[in-house]
Amino acid sequence: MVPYEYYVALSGLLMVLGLIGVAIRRNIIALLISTELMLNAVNIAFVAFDMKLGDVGGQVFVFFILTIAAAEASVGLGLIMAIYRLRKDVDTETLTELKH
Amino acid sequence: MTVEFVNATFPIITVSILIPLIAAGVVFFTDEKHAKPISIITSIIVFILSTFMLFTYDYSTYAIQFYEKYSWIPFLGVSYEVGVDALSLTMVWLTAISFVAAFVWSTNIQKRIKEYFIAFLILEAACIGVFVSWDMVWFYIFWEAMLIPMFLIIGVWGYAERIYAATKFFIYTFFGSLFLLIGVVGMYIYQFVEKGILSTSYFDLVNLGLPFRLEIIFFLLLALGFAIKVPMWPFHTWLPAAHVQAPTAGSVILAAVLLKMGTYGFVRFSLPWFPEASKYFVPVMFALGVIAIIYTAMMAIAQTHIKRLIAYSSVSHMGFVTLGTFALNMEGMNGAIITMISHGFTSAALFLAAGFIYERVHSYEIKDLGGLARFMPVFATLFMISAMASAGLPGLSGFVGEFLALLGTFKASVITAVLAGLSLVVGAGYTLWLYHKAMFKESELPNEKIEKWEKLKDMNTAELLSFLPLVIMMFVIGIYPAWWIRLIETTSAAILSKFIGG
Amino acid sequence: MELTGTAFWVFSSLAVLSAFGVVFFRNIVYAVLSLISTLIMVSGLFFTMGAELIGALQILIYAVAIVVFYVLVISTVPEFKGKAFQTKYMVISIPVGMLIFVELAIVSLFGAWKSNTGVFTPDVVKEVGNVKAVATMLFTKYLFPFEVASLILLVAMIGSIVIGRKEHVIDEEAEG
Amino acid sequence: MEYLWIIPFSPLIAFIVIGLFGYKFLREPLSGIIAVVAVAISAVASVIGFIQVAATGGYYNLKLFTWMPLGDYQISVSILWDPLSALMTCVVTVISTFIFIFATGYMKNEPSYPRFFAYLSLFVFMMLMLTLSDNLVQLFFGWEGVGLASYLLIGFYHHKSSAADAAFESFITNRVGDWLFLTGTILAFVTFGTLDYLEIFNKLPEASYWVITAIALLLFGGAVGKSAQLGLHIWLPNAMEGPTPVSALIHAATMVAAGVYMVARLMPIFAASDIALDVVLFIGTASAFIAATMGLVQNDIKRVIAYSTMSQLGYMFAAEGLGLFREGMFHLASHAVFKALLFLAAGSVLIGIHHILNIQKMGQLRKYMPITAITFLIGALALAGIPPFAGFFSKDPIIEGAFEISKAVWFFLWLGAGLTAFYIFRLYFLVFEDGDRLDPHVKKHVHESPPSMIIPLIVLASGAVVLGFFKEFFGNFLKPSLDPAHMPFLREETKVLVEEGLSRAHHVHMAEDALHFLIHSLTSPIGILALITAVLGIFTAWVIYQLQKISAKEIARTFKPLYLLFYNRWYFDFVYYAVFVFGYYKFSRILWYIGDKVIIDGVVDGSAKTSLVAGDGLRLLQSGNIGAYITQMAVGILIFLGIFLLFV
Amino acid sequence: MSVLQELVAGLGAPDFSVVVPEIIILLTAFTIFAIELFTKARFLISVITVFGLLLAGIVIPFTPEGETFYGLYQVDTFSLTFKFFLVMTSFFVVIIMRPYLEAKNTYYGEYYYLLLFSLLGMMMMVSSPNLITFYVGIELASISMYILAGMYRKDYLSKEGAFKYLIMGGTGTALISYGIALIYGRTGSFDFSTIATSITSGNLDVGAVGGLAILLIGLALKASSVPFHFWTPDAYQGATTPITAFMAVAAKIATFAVILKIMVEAFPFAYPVWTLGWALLAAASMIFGNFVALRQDNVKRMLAYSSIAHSGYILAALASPTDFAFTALIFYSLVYIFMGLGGFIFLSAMERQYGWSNHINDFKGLAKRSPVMALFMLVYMFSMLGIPPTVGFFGKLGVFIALIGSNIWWLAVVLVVMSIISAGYYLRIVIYMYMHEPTSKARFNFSLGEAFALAFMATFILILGIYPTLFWDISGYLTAVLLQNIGK
Repeated sequence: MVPYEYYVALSGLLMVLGLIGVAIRRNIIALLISTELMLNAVNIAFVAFDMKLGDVGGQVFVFFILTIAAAEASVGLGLIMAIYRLRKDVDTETLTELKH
Repeated sequence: MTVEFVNATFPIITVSILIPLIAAGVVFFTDEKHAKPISIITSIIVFILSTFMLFTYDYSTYAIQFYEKYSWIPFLGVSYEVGVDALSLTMVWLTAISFVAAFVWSTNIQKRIKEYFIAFLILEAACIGVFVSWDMVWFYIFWEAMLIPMFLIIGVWGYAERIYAATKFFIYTFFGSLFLLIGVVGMYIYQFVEKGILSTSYFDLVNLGLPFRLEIIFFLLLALGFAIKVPMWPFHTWLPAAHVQAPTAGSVILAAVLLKMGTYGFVRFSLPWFPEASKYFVPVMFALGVIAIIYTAMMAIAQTHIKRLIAYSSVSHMGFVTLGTFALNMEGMNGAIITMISHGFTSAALFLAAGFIYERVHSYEIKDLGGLARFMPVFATLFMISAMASAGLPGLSGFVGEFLALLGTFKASVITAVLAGLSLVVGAGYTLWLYHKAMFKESELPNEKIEKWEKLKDMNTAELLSFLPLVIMMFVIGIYPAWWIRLIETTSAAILSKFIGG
Repeated sequence: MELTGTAFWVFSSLAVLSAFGVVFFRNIVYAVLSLISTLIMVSGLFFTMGAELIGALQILIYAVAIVVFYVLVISTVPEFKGKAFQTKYMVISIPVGMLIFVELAIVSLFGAWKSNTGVFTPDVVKEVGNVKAVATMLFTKYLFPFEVASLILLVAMIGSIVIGRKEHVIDEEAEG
Repeated sequence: MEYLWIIPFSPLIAFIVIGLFGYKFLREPLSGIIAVVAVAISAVASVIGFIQVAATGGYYNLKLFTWMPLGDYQISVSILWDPLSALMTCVVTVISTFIFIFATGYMKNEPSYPRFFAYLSLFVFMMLMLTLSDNLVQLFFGWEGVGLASYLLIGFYHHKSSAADAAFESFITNRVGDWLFLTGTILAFVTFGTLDYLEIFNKLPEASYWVITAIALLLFGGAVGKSAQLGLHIWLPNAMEGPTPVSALIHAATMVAAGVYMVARLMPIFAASDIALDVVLFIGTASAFIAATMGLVQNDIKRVIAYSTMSQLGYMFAAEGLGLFREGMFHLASHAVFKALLFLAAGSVLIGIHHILNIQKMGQLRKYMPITAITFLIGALALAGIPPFAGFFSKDPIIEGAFEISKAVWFFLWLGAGLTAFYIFRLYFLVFEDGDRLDPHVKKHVHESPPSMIIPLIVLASGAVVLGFFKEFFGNFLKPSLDPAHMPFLREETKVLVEEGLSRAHHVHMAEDALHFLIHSLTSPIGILALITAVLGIFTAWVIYQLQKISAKEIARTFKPLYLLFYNRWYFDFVYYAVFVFGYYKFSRILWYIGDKVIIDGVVDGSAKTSLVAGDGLRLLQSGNIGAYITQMAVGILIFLGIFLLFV
Repeated sequence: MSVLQELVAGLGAPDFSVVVPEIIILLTAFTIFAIELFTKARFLISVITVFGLLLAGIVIPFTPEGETFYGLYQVDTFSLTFKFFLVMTSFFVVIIMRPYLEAKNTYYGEYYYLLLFSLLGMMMMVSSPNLITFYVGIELASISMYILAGMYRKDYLSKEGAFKYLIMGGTGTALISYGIALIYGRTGSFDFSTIATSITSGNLDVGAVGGLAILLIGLALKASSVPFHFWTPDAYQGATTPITAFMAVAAKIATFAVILKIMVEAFPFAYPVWTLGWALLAAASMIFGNFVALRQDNVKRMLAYSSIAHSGYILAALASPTDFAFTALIFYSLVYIFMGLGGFIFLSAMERQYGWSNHINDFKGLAKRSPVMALFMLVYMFSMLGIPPTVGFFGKLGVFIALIGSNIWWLAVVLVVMSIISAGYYLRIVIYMYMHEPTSKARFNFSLGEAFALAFMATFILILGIYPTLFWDISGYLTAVLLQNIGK
């Protein structure tokens, strides 16, 4: 059996990848995808800890994270649609009217 | 330091603070044309109240009189605690009389009358509050609250660069007072940790018995706050800017009352709270005081703007107060207090004079002036008296304080006193130079100016009335200072009790 | 035992690989596909750990429902032109991210994690089954947050409608 | 003797009344009359007091009220009436009375007539506060007060730049002295714990020699300023910008005499320190000589007399430095009379020729104003020290006394006396005799002055003639105040100390009686030499300016460097102006710019600007780009997580 | 089977009496949702919302204390008090919203019920004894707010701000949940009390510290603390102003409350870790917020930066783990409601006026055009600056005393210096209002609700400034409650 710590470390890696994704992508849809990646990473950690503890709280929490990920995705996609309609573009570079 | 309290049978101090506030409210809700009479009457009532206190004050022993105390924020150990000793009382009285002069003078204000008087009324309440509060939180509240109306007064009714001046005034003094706050809070915490007392009362903090290291730290923190307010060299640059831009009545209050708060702070807090640190810093304070006197006298004579000149002269005079305070003997302390009062009258009168000149001639630049003495003899006389009082002519108020302060300083440090005495020369230099350039030398004026100025009106009743109380007080103090000395003597002794015993 | 071990390495390396794909594929469609891949691999990981319910939900909700959403949007928005990455931030964020990963790895590997404090020991789980255990808890003890979660979904739904719907005013303006 | 309070307060009341109502109600004649009456009352009262004190020889100390408590000691406003102050008060009030009367004529039709008399009254009040004081603070009050009054009076024609400048200069210069004086006062208080003269005198033996010396020198510093002695003398000639009665008042009886009076008043302090006496002697002698040289070449009628004042004050100080305090005071009194006479006569001249000051443009005025000319001549003779005029009896004892104490001092004083005779008669000849250089337009209007001006002249001239014969009376009269052996208020220890200090004057033996003195000086070589010198001076002036045998211009050309030195007043004014006026002002300007504007305000405003720049810099972080946001956040996470993990 | 039965057996029916205020809010929201389907009667919607909020506000003081939902929901004085203030905040936002929305011609009913949902989320946050409830609460609130922020019709900036808010907020959510995961792995529980007993000062390991750190970063992000603040100015500026007011006040207050609650109740023994963390974050927030606010010309954005700075001031109290500091934090949070609402409601009321763009130049001569409004704004500005006799002074004073009391001088000095810097921009508004000549003479008109809200805030700032004991006592009591809950 692989130690659960490895799962947690994996979740950390995915988390960081998601963070990097948000930082470097220019397509705002990709940004949203990257946040999904981050939330998923958390799921791994939760399940790993849950299993290690012999509890079900972690799995329940994963359920909420799934819900929230879905909710954020839907709101985010709605915003992306709106932004696209207004600016005909989904580039982060154009998404910089609010600054300084 | 043990203190006795004489409770007030009638909350006269609270009433004195509240009356201007209520009047401000009334002015806010009434018609513009009532603003002036209401304000003047209010200031006169406050003046009467403070005069009543002045004459019923028992100066035979040291006790806080007209004392009131109510619990206010028990959580922090804060109470509403007011009362007066002679120092507070003279300052309150000075405030009251200055405001009478300022209000009477302000009858010629035309711009935003209501706001103007509201600002001044609130300012009056805050100024009185500073001098009567014995609770540090209330003291600080009044200390800071005063910034707001003054900021507006300078900024709204001032001259061309008023915004710069107002902002500088506000931020600079705010800067200082926050350090003051750090110091006070530090002491408060120390008191709580060491003694378990949760109190912001002056009388608790005064008996703290700080270790020397902490005394030094707290002294410096408080001193920074006070020094900026005084202002002591090199924290003085806000003052000329503020004075130059402030409206006349604002300058009057700024010079007569606000500057006193800094020196009041030194006398009231620094000395009794930090006796060891005060002794330790005497050389520094003496040096700063002498620099203030000589250096700013030189600054003053370098000015071309009347009000800036007078502003620098204020800094110079405050140097005497610093010296007197840190001489740590009775003469010096009495001298410091008398100088504070006297400077209140002289500088107020000088600023009124500057304002008067501006009213008539529409210029503050010395080079635009000259020969006014012939066109306005009454004004010239009063101006001369004020200038002479400021220059420390015996028989007028300025000399009494300077003499005592010098005497006290001399006892502490001969060389300091000798250098400070130079102010007799340089002080007279800039004061008379101003008078000389503004009032004399008509022959250097172009003819068209003379023709125009022939028609200048001398003082009108309001101007005369605002001038007169100040000038009268210069004589009263100058000719019979014994009364004032007796009034403040017990207080000075109490303040210095940690230095001279008893 | 060996099987789960092998499965972990397989799933995890694939998950990481496809996560890299999500981040670094220039084409957004490939990125979404990589996301699906990642999600499936993660659900595989869940299965290896024995969390069957979550594993299934992961595939159902995520891999199907959400990704469909994305695909819909991507198909609405025309192909993204221009650079895919902000190179100047890459220079900073990738090393920084890796350092964060080092920190997280330290945390993961050296944390004094607790084990077997819950009542659901492997024996119990074997007895009742993961699905039943999770579901029972979800609908009893954690009913309240569950209801709130539904509320969140409702809100999100309303939100996406309100924000995402076509606005007549704008269309009129665009036409006019 | 309670009535004495009326002496100072009568002029004060006049000042207040005229000041408040002068312009509105009193106007021209009435203001002057009130002032004259007030000062006359003072004069009468002081003469009565003088007679009383002359009869008893005692002293009388009247405390009016406590001005200020100073610990155990109380500074009071008070009157000390002893022979010295009585003499001085009498001189002040009597001379002032005549000057006031003269002024009512002189100031006729002047628009600021009430103001003038108000100031004059104030001046006299301040001077009386000074003379009557029994402590240093009240003395200082009067001291500064006369400074103020002189400032106002010198600047009376303040619309004239030169007058205003002169007033300013006079006040500031005086203030330099006052600074020293005040320091001395404070040192005295710190040393003795009191400021009353009598108590100080009695505590003198307890203080160390050097402290006493310091006190004496500091106080003398004040006298140097007030009495325009060398170093702080520059204001005096310029003070001639005031109306002539003012010049008379300042120079004859009031302000400048205050220094001499003060030194005499505090004689025990000075006598207790021979260094102090030496300094007084040195400054006095130097002033006497240098002022005389300056007076030689001036062309302004009033300035010549002004330099003579400075010179004569030098003689008085020299006398005091020599220990001849009574002689010094007597010279003060006689000088007051003839100097007032000279000034008033000059004023009469000015009225006659419409304020032309340059003596090179006058001449032969004796024809038009004979009384003025004669009285002026009497004054000049008195000044030159020709017997039997008052100057002779008061000045010659000083010169002769100096001979017996210090030959060097004697030499300069003697030389100065010769120069004095020369320049005053140069003045006389140029103004009243000599050729006719008057402007024809002016000449038409020249006339003798009205009686209100002539009568004081005559009275003062008679005074100048007869006063010298009272030499013995004054000498004896002053003994209770200035002769330690006779001073009733001194302790024995102090007496010993003072006697010792005055011992330098012990081998001066001069006849007290005026006639004996006259005979003595006409027989002794020193006396004859002095007299001959004076006569020689007059003769030279006569030769040069009346007979015009020798051209003045020729002499000037021959001794050009010396002439320029004298004419430019030994360059004091130039140096002072360069250093203390121009230098100080420019230095202040520069300091203001560098110190206040650049450095201090630079720091203050600079910190504000730095904040703004920091704000500008930091806001760039908020670039609007999500990638940037997340990158920065990641850095934040890295750092925070790192810090936290280090914590473990 | 037996294990599950045992677990479920004792649960019974939850006690709904303690959640009456929440139920009222929920029902109000649903009612509006339903009404909006049938009618566009905007007045009715506002009235019902106001009525619902009033009812909830009235009910809160009478709500019994207790736990419900099987230990997942905790109602005590602490949470009730914060609920009351949150409801009050929402009330004021709602009464000024109608004229604004009408003037801007944007959506209508959605604003009301989303706001209520958000409020519900916040109420759950402050009631959570447990990381799960906290998590769903904060997400309900956040997601509602993403939508509220992006809902300004026709306005691109609103969308942009909302999207940034969403991405950053989503990252924050991920961080928070990651932190929760680590804490969960470390302690085996989500309950504050269990966590508190599991993590003691003696056994701080990388797991506990790492979990706490990541949770703390996530919370800092929600509380817009530097360097995790980046969404704040953009979202605030983009959103419709009443919503900005809601985000800047209600969300902030709820976040501060929950931060305090988590720190004190869940990590009481790990305080050396989090005091340092909050101290650093607070210092960074104060410095960044104040400096950048100095250079803002858009007043709304300036206030956004000012709110970052205020996060710094408030969080600074957490640098000192004493009951006094907690009291100070609660006090400052509560009084910040008045200043923050005042400032943003003022902007909201002004934005309706013709030609108003929130640029600082629009403030020129305001004191002449509308003296009373200018006076109110003056009070808010000076209160934010912390000048007595406004209550802002006591807010800062409390934090300040707490810092010095714990010998954290460096942070106290930073606070002081930054307060001075902040004078620069607060005064600027006053200067523009009072010391410049107006560019137009046009009069303003204000609705009753706006006038009432502004007057209420200004009055309360002054009343509290003169008699702060009112709130000090409440704060002190709340702290006591909070401390009692430790390990319960």
